[in-house]
Amino acid sequence: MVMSIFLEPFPASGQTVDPGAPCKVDSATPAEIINAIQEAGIVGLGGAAFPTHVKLKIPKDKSVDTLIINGVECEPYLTTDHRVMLEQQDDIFMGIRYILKATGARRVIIGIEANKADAIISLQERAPYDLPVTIEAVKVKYPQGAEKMLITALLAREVPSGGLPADCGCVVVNVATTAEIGRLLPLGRGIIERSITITGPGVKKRGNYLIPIGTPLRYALEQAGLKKNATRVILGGPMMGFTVSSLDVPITKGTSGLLVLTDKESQSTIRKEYACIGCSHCLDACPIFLNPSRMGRLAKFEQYDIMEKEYNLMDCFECGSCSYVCPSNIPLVHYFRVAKGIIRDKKAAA
Amino acid sequence: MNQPELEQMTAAPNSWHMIRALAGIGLMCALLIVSTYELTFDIIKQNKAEVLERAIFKVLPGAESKAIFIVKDGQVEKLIGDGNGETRYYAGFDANDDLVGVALEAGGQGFQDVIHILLGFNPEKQIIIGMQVLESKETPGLGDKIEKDPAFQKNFEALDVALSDDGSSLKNEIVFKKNGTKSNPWELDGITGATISSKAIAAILQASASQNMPVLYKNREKFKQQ
Amino acid sequence: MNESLSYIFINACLVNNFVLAYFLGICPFIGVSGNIGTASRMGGAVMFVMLVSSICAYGIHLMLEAINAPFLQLISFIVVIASTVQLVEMIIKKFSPALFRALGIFLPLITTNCAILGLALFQTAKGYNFIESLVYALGAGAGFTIALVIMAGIREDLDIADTPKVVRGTAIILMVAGILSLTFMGFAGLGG
Amino acid sequence: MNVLNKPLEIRTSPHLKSSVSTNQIMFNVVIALLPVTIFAIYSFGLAALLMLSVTTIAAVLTEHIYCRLNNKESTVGDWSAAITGLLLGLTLPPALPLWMAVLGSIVSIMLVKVLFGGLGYNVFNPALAGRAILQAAFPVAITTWHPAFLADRFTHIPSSSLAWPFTTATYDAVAGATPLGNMKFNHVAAEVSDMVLGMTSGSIGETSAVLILLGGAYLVARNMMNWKIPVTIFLTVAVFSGIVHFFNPTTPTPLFMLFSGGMMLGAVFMATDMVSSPITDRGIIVYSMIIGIMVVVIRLWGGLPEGMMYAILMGNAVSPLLNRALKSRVYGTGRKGGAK
Amino acid sequence: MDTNTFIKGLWKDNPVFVQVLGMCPTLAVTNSATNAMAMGLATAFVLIMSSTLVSLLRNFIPKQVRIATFILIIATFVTVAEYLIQAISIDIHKALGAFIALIVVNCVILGRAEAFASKNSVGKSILDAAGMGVGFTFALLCLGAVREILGSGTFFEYQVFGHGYEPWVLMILPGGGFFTLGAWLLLFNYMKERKAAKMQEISA
Repeated sequence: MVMSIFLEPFPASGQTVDPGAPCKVDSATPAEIINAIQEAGIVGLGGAAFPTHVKLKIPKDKSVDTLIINGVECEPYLTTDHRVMLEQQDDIFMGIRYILKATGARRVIIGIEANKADAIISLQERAPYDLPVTIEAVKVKYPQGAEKMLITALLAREVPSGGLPADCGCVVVNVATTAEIGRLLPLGRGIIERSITITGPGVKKRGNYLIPIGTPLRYALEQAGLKKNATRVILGGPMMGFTVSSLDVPITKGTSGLLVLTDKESQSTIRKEYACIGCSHCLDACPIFLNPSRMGRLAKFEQYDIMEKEYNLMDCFECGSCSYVCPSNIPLVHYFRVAKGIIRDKKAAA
Repeated sequence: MNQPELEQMTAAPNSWHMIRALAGIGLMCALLIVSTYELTFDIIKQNKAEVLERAIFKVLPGAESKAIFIVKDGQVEKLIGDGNGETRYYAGFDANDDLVGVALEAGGQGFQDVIHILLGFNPEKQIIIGMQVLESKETPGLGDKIEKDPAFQKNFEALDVALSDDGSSLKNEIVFKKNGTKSNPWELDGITGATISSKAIAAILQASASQNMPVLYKNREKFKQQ
Repeated sequence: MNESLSYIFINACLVNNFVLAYFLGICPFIGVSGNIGTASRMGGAVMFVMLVSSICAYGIHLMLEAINAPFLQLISFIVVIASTVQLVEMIIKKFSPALFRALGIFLPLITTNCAILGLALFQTAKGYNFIESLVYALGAGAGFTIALVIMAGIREDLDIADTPKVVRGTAIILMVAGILSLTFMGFAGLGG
Repeated sequence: MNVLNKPLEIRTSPHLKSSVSTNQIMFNVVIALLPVTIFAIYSFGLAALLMLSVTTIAAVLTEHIYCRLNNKESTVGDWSAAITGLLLGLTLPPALPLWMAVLGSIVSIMLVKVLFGGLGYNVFNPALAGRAILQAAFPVAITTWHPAFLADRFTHIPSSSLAWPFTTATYDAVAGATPLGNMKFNHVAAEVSDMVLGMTSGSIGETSAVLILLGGAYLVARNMMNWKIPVTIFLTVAVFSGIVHFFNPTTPTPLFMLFSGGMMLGAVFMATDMVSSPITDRGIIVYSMIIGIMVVVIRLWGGLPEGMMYAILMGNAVSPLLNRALKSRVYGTGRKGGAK
Repeated sequence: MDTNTFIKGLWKDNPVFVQVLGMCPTLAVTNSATNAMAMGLATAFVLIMSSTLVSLLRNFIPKQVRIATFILIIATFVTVAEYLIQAISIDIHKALGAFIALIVVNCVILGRAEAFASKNSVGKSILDAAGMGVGFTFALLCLGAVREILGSGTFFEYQVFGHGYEPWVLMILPGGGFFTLGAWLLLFNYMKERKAAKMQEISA
């Protein structure tokens, strides 16, 4: 059984939403806005579920000049961000106002993949004149939606190894997160539902669903309809998502998508593993120029120290590109996760 | 007694021991080496002379005795005593004490390392009559055919090294030819597959002959005085 | 014989590499080639000691010739090399602690490195003059370092390889050395 | 809901996979070698056919038997043993005694591949190292060339090919010389056009530059070969030998350099061997330049007419160092992060 | 007599195959069985003589200078050996070249002097040195035999295979030395492993 807290409604309760105190963008101080975001329980909705109020609290010794709104889908198959950009433009711009005030940034860039012209146009049309906002199209490639990649694509800056976006003067917020801030803060409400892409070859009615947080997957998937040959249910996208062993798992704030694969895709990903032949495809694929080939070999022989010290293992954000391209079918990302875990344990023990 | 003094007391016999041991063993070793050297000196000298003589007699077919000459102040003269350093000419004589030829050492860059050879000249006829490899690191089975290949050795039955008219240089350059294409007496018939080593020999011959042949020819009479 | 300086260098460094063609210094070649950093430092130390002992050997040779005692050659070479290494060790320790930390542990090992003694013997046998001896030592040292570092690189890769259990250790190193030795044969005839 | 009744599959991400796999890459290398192979058989006749089949079969069998003896799953299916055998055959002279070729195949697989841990761990290219060992072991046999396009090549097998194992072969009277050998020892340059088309003598598979390039282009088009390696080698050789040729016109022209000997076969099919070449981008460039420079140096100033084999082996030997020394700059390191 | 001391060096602690010591001469002069034999005997001679002397003087030599004196003693006997070989045959001396002088730095000799002779009685030291010397010679012969038979088709210069044999020149080249020693070590590793596996079987 998955570890979860099960809440049951109190039968006698009125089941009404009890709003908190609204937070007005004009009158609130930055600290108040950040506090309100924490109260609303808003986290990064791109998938990482990192608490947004932590992200927006810029350390005293750093300053931020640019706010980047991440409108790039984090993984293939997922389309929630696209829907949000088409349907909640006003919420997005309201959210931007809150974040600008909270972080002290002076300009805003919304990064959107070049193949989503409709989203670019609709956002441009609705952009308020008093906001210093530009909308930029970025190349369609995975993992463009990762924070570091987007910063480099838009600003030609690099986040230092082991650092945060604030170290290079910017802060990145997901577009859906921004929309939620803009929607919830004026009302003083908390986050209780989110939009989720339910898709994959194993799903009958693919699409974006607005689902209350805590709903079991079973219920959500019943609404979408499962095909008979479905074998694998993935929380998140195909590159970084996790498989679940039970459909009793609830949808959380961090669930950006539900992907259901069938026998066919499963078989194509379970293939014979060969030794690394040094084809260097993984080096070309790695967005942050690591050497997955070498690290894979080191991991196989448990040389974790060398991986960390000489090959920057800790910078890997597990995008899965290397495993995807590897002709020898080596589960590189898996190795790296294990290695990182072991190194963290060692450090914690020390 | 305080600390330093105590240390001195105990250290003194130790360093005496050390000096005694080192000196004693050094002395013993020196004795051993010198006595071995003295004991074997004559045998080794004889051995070496024999080896050299064997080689000389090989490159000067028919020779049975030899005499060593050196060049001093531009003049060829007989070497008396051990001598040191000079280029030596080994004159070989047959049973009737007639000069067979003059042997001398030559060397040059080979395929792998320097090749040392002994050459037998006949100054009268201006030909090379013998070649013997003293030291080479040529590829076994390939480059070392310069020592072992009878067809290659045939080159040195009478290789022409005639001097030009003024007697200061060779008339014809000794050149290497591919196996079986030798057409002139001053050409060297190469070994198939060991082109570089054969070429190296040709180059050594050319260098040695053009340097020494004029001297040999000029002094050919002097070598005859046994 | 007229051997140009470039020929002496290339010959000692590549064509007749001390390790791969003359088998000199095999012990450190096998012992200290596990790691690139260590190997390159060892190479540096050997090159340095080679230069120093080449100069010493040249002097000794002159002296022994003067007193006409060739039988003392070997014994004085080994004694002088051993004491030079000690001296060098002390000097480095005194004047450059950083260098000492980098080279220190290798210096005593070098005393019994046959490449050093071999160098002294070869340069004497070949009758090189002072400059030629220096170039020869430089070439031999560079060749030793090249072979050692290449071997270290390969061994670092072999440490994370699926080699069969029986070849691990010295056997596989010798096999690699064999192939390297063949590779260096390609340089034959260079520099002539 | 049907899905509820069966266990769900648990796997780690990513859940997608590109379709290329190692055995496909290897198989495509074999395909790319086919034109060269067919031309080799056409130009050298039965001798080449026998040689290539013998080396390939011997290589595959050796690996298969080794795996069987060690109770492992046979690794023959990844095609790499077949490539090794085929490539070895292509680099040998056509009239080499077949027993030597078989010995070469066994040595390539056992000594250079299996002892190092098999596919992926071999430091040196097995076919080339095998050939280097053969060259050192039988220097005469491996430098005895056989002319191409003999009239009786489809009916007559050179007597040396069928020499009894471990005995010295007797050669047919016909002898060929490679363009490089002619250049080095007799100062006769072959026509470049002949070398491009493959009308000259030489190792079985190195004569036709056009077909080798065709095979290479096929692999590049399928993203199964790193085009930077051959291109850098060619550029280095052309520039270096061009400079030398400019100052000393008696040396071969860059075109002659490029199209003679094992340059094409080596640069396209041997130097690009993924396992034994570096993997970092800058490492690959330096590796190729080392090969290019070394081959020109050996050809012009060395004792041997051809140096491609030694150059690539040297490249293989320094690859681990290049991989270590020339790493790519990892994102967020080295360069200053922000515009601040 | 303590035969164990002798046998140990010959097989169980063979200086080349087990301790992997004295590689330089092992590889350099084993291109023929004759050279290997001569080198082995010369080394054994120096080994026995220096062990004897070291053992005799073991109480006379202070600890601090023992390495220096050992090297001195060894160098002396090597010089002696060099002159003796020259007196016996110039050809052998030429074939072995500088490697006779290099016996000085053969770690087997210094190792035995330091580890055994300086701590044991003369008789025992001689036995130990003889065992090591014979073991070393045996190992050299193993290499020399393989290299000469394959590389020249002869053994102690007697034709083994008849005249049609195509020699594997590689074997007498430096590369062949590495390969042959590597192969011998492989064989020893393999036997060791087999033995270990058997022991395990028995105990299980």
